[in-house]
Amino acid sequence: MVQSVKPVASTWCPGCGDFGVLAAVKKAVAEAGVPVHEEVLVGGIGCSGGIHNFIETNGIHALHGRLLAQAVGIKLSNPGLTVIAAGGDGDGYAIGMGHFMHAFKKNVSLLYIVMNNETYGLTKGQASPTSRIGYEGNIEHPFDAILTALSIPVPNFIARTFSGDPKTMIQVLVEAIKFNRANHGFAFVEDLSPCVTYNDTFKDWRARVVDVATLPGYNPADRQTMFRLCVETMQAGKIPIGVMHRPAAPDPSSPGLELKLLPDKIGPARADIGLESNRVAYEKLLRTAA
Amino acid sequence: MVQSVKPVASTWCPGCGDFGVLAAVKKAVAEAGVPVHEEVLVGGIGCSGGIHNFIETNGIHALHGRLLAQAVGIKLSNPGLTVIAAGGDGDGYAIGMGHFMHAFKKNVSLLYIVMNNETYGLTKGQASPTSRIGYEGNIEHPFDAILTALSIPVPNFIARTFSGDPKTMIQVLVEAIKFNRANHGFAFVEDLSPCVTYNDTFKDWRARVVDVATLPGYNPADRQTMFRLCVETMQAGKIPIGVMHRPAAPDPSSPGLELKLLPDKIGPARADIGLESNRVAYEKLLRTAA
Amino acid sequence: MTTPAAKTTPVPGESGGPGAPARPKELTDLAVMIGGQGGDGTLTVSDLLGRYFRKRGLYIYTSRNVLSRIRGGHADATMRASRDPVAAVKPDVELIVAFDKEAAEIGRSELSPDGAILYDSSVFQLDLPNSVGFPFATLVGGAVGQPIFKNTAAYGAISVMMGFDPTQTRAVIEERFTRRGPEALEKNLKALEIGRKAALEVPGLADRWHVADGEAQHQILTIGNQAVALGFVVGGGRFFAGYPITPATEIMEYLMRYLPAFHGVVRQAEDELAAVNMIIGAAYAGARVMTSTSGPGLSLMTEGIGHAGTAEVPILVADCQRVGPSTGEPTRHEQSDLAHLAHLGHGEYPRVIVAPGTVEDCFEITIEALNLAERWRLPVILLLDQALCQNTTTAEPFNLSKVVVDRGTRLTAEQVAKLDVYQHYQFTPNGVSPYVPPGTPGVFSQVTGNEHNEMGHVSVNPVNRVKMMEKRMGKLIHIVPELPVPHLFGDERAKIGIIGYGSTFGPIREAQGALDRAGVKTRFYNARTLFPVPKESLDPFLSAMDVVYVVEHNYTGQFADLIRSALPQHHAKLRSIRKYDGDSFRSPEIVAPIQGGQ
Amino acid sequence: MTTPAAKTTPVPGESGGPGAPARPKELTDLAVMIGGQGGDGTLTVSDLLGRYFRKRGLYIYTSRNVLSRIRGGHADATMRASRDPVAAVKPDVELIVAFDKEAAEIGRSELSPDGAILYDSSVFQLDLPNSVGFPFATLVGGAVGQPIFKNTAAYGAISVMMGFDPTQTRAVIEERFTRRGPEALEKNLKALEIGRKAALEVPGLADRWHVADGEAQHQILTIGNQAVALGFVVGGGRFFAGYPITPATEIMEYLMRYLPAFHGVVRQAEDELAAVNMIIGAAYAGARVMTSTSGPGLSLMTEGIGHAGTAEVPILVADCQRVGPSTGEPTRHEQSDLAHLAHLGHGEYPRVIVAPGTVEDCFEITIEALNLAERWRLPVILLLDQALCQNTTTAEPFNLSKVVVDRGTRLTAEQVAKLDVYQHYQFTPNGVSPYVPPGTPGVFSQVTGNEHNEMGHVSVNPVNRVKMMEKRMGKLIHIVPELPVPHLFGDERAKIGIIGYGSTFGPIREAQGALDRAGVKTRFYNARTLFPVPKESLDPFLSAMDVVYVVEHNYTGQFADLIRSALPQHHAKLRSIRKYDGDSFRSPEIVAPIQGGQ
Ligand SMILES: Cc1ncc(C[n+]2csc(CCOP(=O)(O)OP(=O)(O)O)c2C)c(N)n1
Ligand SMILES: Cc1ncc(C[n+]2csc(CCOP(=O)(O)OP(=O)(O)O)c2C)c(N)n1
Ligand code: SF4
Ligand code: SF4
Ligand SMILES: [Mg+2]
Ligand SMILES: [Mg+2]
Repeated sequence: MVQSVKPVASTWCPGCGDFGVLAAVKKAVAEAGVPVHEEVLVGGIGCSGGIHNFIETNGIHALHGRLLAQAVGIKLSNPGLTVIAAGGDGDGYAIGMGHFMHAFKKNVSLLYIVMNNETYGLTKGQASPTSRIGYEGNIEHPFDAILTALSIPVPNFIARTFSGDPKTMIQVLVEAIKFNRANHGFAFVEDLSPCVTYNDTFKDWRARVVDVATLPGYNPADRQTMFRLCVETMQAGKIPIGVMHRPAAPDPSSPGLELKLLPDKIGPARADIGLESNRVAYEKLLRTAA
Repeated sequence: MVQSVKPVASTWCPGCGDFGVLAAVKKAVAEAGVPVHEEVLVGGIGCSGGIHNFIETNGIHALHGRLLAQAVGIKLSNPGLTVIAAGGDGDGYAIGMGHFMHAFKKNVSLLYIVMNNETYGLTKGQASPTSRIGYEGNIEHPFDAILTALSIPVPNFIARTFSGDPKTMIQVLVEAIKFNRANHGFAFVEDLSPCVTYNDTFKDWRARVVDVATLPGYNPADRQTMFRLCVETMQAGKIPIGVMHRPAAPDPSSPGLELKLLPDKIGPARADIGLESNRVAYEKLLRTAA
Repeated sequence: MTTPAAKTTPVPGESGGPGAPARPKELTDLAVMIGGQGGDGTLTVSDLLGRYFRKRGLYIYTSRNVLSRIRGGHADATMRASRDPVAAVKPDVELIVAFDKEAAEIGRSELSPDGAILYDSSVFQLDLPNSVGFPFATLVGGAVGQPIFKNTAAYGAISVMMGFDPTQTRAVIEERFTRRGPEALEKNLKALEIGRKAALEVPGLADRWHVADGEAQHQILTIGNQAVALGFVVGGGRFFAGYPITPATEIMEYLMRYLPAFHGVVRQAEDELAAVNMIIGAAYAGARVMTSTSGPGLSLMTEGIGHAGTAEVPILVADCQRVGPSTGEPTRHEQSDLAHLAHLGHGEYPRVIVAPGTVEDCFEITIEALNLAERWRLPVILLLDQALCQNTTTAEPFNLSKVVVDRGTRLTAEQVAKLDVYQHYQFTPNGVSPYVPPGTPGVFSQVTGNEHNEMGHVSVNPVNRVKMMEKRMGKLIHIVPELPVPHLFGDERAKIGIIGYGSTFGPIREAQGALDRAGVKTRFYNARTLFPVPKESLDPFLSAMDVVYVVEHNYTGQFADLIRSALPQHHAKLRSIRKYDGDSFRSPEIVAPIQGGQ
Repeated sequence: MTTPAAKTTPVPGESGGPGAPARPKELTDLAVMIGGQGGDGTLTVSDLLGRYFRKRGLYIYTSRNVLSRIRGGHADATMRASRDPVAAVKPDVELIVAFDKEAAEIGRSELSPDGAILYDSSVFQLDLPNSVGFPFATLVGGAVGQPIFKNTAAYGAISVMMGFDPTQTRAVIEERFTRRGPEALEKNLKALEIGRKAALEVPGLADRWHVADGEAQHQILTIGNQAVALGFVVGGGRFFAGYPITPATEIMEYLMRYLPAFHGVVRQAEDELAAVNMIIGAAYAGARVMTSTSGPGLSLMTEGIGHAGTAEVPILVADCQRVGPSTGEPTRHEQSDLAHLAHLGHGEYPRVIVAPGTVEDCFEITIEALNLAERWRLPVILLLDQALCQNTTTAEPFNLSKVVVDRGTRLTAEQVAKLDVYQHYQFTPNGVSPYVPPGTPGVFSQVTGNEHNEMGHVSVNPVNRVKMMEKRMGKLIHIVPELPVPHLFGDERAKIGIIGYGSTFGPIREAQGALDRAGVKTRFYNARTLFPVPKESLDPFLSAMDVVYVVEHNYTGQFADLIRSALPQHHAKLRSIRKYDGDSFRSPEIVAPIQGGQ
């Protein structure tokens, strides 16, 4: 067996919520039956974004905020890979906001995990888009990614988990990965992952999370109901977690974008680009194109 | 009277929906009582983004997608100005998506008009984020800016208008500008502004627009109701227009960002930065800071 | 239908006398400028003329001058037809076809002494010598309804002035309008006859010029952007992400048509940041990739291209230069991104900049660039310019004879299985580490834009840092033998050198001809690799010359600057010929300073 | 409490014998390196030592070597205390305080021959000569509870080794810990005594070194980033937008504290694209503005800065350079953005790059830069580097004596009312058009990044284009007399020149001293304007020298390249001294090549 890159020891502070995500991703990938060499972890820039270095798999460390663009490129280039992008709330909702919004729209079958700690950990605790008013002088309203995700009318998979609740997290991640592997489209999971050094929200979150599945009327196929349930939960001072949206039955006419583009699933990375194999088609192209 | 820049003739195709916006903006500004020299029009890049050249006022032509960032800088620098940013759907929802989302969050009292024609007009008719499936080969779901705007829990002003209905448009714009001038926060108006050359949707839109104010249960103070009304209207094949959100009563504890930062409304552009006027304060700063 | 009262001022033929029947002037090279209001189809005339002259075996070169707006505003095109290959705007124009007054005003300075202006007198009046007014719009207004047919009528009038073969003149109309349906075709044929008739009725107008048939029967008519797209496909390119921007958009549009048949993917991204990062992801996963853009988009890609440099991901970025900086002049011509590209991005990483000189070269260099990127695992920039990208040119049909697809050290699963150790950033003598695509069983890799060790893990170890910098930067030395070589033209013993790249190729070749005829021998170094500065070939070239003119479309003399910094010992020989008004060189603008010894 | 069994290996004093009581060695310049696991507070030791030495009137310079992570991983700091002003890392270190093994390993190569290593033997064992182990963590574990107090204990031991005054040693603890509450203070005082006692009990450890008191009583202790922030405020800067990034973040953080008192606004933007466009908006509206960033953010600002150049909006961009390219090494030192900045962006527009050499200069040049930007209406880059930005240095207190606020031609409403015509882009002899802020009654302006005419309306007229290019680019000529002048040091008759900018100032000055002592006379040109290349002062400087060394922190020799391209006639004299391993120069690295005549 060829020796290649091994995970390094994590660079996180002891107690960091990101450990929960790391453990859950490892378990979920195994449980979903992903062959490790077919897995690609795309890391953002931030404490969270180091995650790909701590797992035995393929990893690519994107630029700050650009992990989703790279992840989309990977999946559309080789739809046989299982692509998981993971980064911070700053990475995803500040500098990465444009790509974040377009990821729902594109609906490429990959999993995006935002490790939300309501702060910029790696740059030492500035306010992030999810920070509450008052945190480090923040005077802007915090962004709620789940509500916004629900507002985008595309059949994605949308969920929120909490690092303090590994069981639910693993369940959700397994479902998300299977959703992707069935080419049903984009899966978004926001994990509440406290930064124990700059913004320790463990206690607060533990007291406030509510599994949406336990709420009356829970119906993850209906965005508008879920939107209402989430708003009401938040108005009551609670934080909804669990699966917020999954299509009732995945619509075969609207699969993940990779399948619309590449029905035979070969794709750019695995295409035979040898001259001889393509000579006839190339000659025809050159004859007819210009 | 000093002679300075005069509007030039518009560069739009005859019949372009943008003419409607131009006319409505002129009327609304006058009706809202804005002294023209206190008005700044920030244009995006696109056919739509040329609008600032066709009005007698101050104009700045931003980079593609960056008009909101420049508009925010202008307003926070001189909160006495009435700032109107106007650009296309490509400008605002594609390259500008990140700033668009953050504009709601920042809640600076300025008006942003997106002239949505479901295409990239100036670059000759490629699909934009709002294009329907099938338009110029588009296979991505169209983005609905109103639903997403409603998902952001900040007391902004949110509306949609139609270039084919100038009366409502003027009404809405007047209200939006007054909202801004009272420092209540950000106002977003999406105008349906057909591109007669590449995507003539006039007829389609005229047939499908529905004024939300006429719908049972209309309550623009309640986002969640409005979210539901919009989703239902769209499910019925219609397009909601009108005011989608305005705070019930503007919350004095949460005014436009410029007021939180600059309660005396002087601001960076009008501050006296002369050395003598500041000497005492500067000396104290230098003594105590380092 | 009544015969129009054509308003004419004398049009001199070789016989000179007003109104007198003139012998046709025999030309081997002819230019017609057609101008009018953007979007009203006046540029169709240049298309029709081009089609006709192609049928007669002539070489065609058409340049456009359009505003960044969709309708209205002045727009013009200049169609050149020549018995010899051409890739430049003709310095003088035989005929101006003016549908608006601006066309006549803009074109006049380039009108040849025996040239003529044909204008639409239903729109405006011209009091210029050598002008003929026909009320084209009114003429066709009656018989065929819409003023849009004025273009075809004008084509008819021109066909008379140039003694076109009537059958082939009609054939062009049929070719062009048949797919618009029988009604459109019929109306256009009518308009053609109206125009012909009107011109025939003006004494002395027929047969002003004549161009003998040429031999370019098998040439294709294309633009640089299409050649790049085709080169990309046959060079094995399979993933493209871009964002619309003039003058680059056509590359994406062509690829949208071509690539799906080859397991390829083309995506219009939400912006250029996404586009460049999408191709980085796709290349990391193992595809040959490209994006294309122009100045503003290029600036936005700065961070991403540097990331590809450090992470050693092979990407190809086509920069279709236009007038900068900022939004600049989207539809107009310049070469002012080179300095930026040569130093692009914070920090230091290797990159290669190649520049084709002709549309044929667009095809070839794109393929070479794909090989370079993947063999050396670095970003390659394909530097184009508006004139090369968008001006239509006759060209040798593209073929596969020179196509090579070389992916460098890309290991298969079988090869990997035989290794003891696989390290994505392994130190090697030439700096290139073997590549294994993710998904290969039994092996993993880590790829990052942080400084890293051979395994791809983050490292700030100073010794490793130095080695990694040397690994990456060293590629720029080892790659040299594989870089596109310059094309040299002109007298081998000349002491006057000319250096240029991109679309200046055509004007420089033409200037060489003129200089040669004037007894001035020159040697032209057509640079095809711009960065790393090709010292190996430039040094002997500069050594052999007394004086060297660097011809480029920018203010500061960017390529001259790069050469000066790389080969300072030759600085005293370097002269600069620059143009930065948004238009491309006319050969006399190159001839004059060289002849003047400036 | 029991006395620890300290593990010692001989620490040579001047008397040399192991264990023998040594006379203290008198020093005028001393360095202590402290290393341990990041985030466990070991760097507190350098802070405490710095405080003590400042009380004794010494100059301080502290550099840090930290990873881009918050806790764990090795981190170290080197504190230098000197009787003379210092702005460089001392080439050798007298004492290493090692809380982890890496500290000893990393530091050893720089340990002076009579240096010592003090290490925490409760964590690891060292078998190196000249090392003394105390189980600091265990020692404080009993009496005061948490191993965090090991730092104060180590400070106590050091105070013994260096014969500190006990009262002032305690005073430092009081100063530092009082605001943490009485309990924290008491525990730290206890830990101090534990450390002192342990050291006193090891024979021969006390009084190894002694540094005589200095005269730097009135100096402040600061970092470049703070000096920039202060300069910005007193220079009239009122609007700042930025995005967190190492090593620039402190500028934003200081301004968040300072600016609100002055009608100022500081915003953390959603990204760097927003940041640069926000300041463009604010400057357009009439504020003095700045953003600060480092490589990745700078690359993202490329398009925006070019926009400011074309639209003629005065902005100041501070680039705090770190190791590039891409994400690189966020916490480490380099000067590799200059080439990028000098050619930043597609197309061509004027920009100025200034670079302070010292923290005092950070304050001064920031003010000058604000004046330059607004007077000339162009983007100005303030080029900094990690060492200058973040290393703490004693400095002359900042004062207002040299502060000038010059806003150029900014017209008031009264002045405007007297005009006949106002054109935002009016052609003027020096290229600068008078500015009227929007909101001024009776007058409008149009501002754009498209090419435009004097009124600010889009124009593609070729004649206008050329004039506008000349207007903008001409500023680079007219501005020259106002640009920051170089500072020159050393022998005026020297034939060996040294050129450097930014934080190389300190090491170069130190190298000059060493060379001088070795009989090698040098002249140092401390460049403060980097672009446009200051030919006016560089040309005579280069002319006067036989050989000139350009000292910089990058691989390709970027500043040398710029000079070579601007003054190619001097190319043969130019030598390059480069370092790109992420660490700053030590003076011998500059001395050696110069002495070696390389
Ligand atoms: C373009 C760019 N801007 C800024 C930075 C600096 N930076 C590194 S990580 C980070 C934010 C980290 O916050 P988040 O994404 O929430 O991750 P966390 O550390 O909290 O997990 C920033 C701003 C960068 N690397 N690149
Ligand atoms: C960074 C950058 N990328 C691309 C372009 C090219 N471009 C100009 S306008 C435009 C899109 C226009 O679409 P939209 O914003 O919807 O405006 P419309 O013309 O439809 O009004 C694009 C892509 C540009 N100017 N800058
Ligand atoms: S700083 Fe916060 S987010 Fe980063 S590793 Fe530490 S606890 Fe986790
Ligand atoms: S192309 Fe479309 S959007 Fe642009 S001006 Fe014409 S009609 Fe309007
Ligand atoms: Mg975070
Ligand atoms: Mg549009």
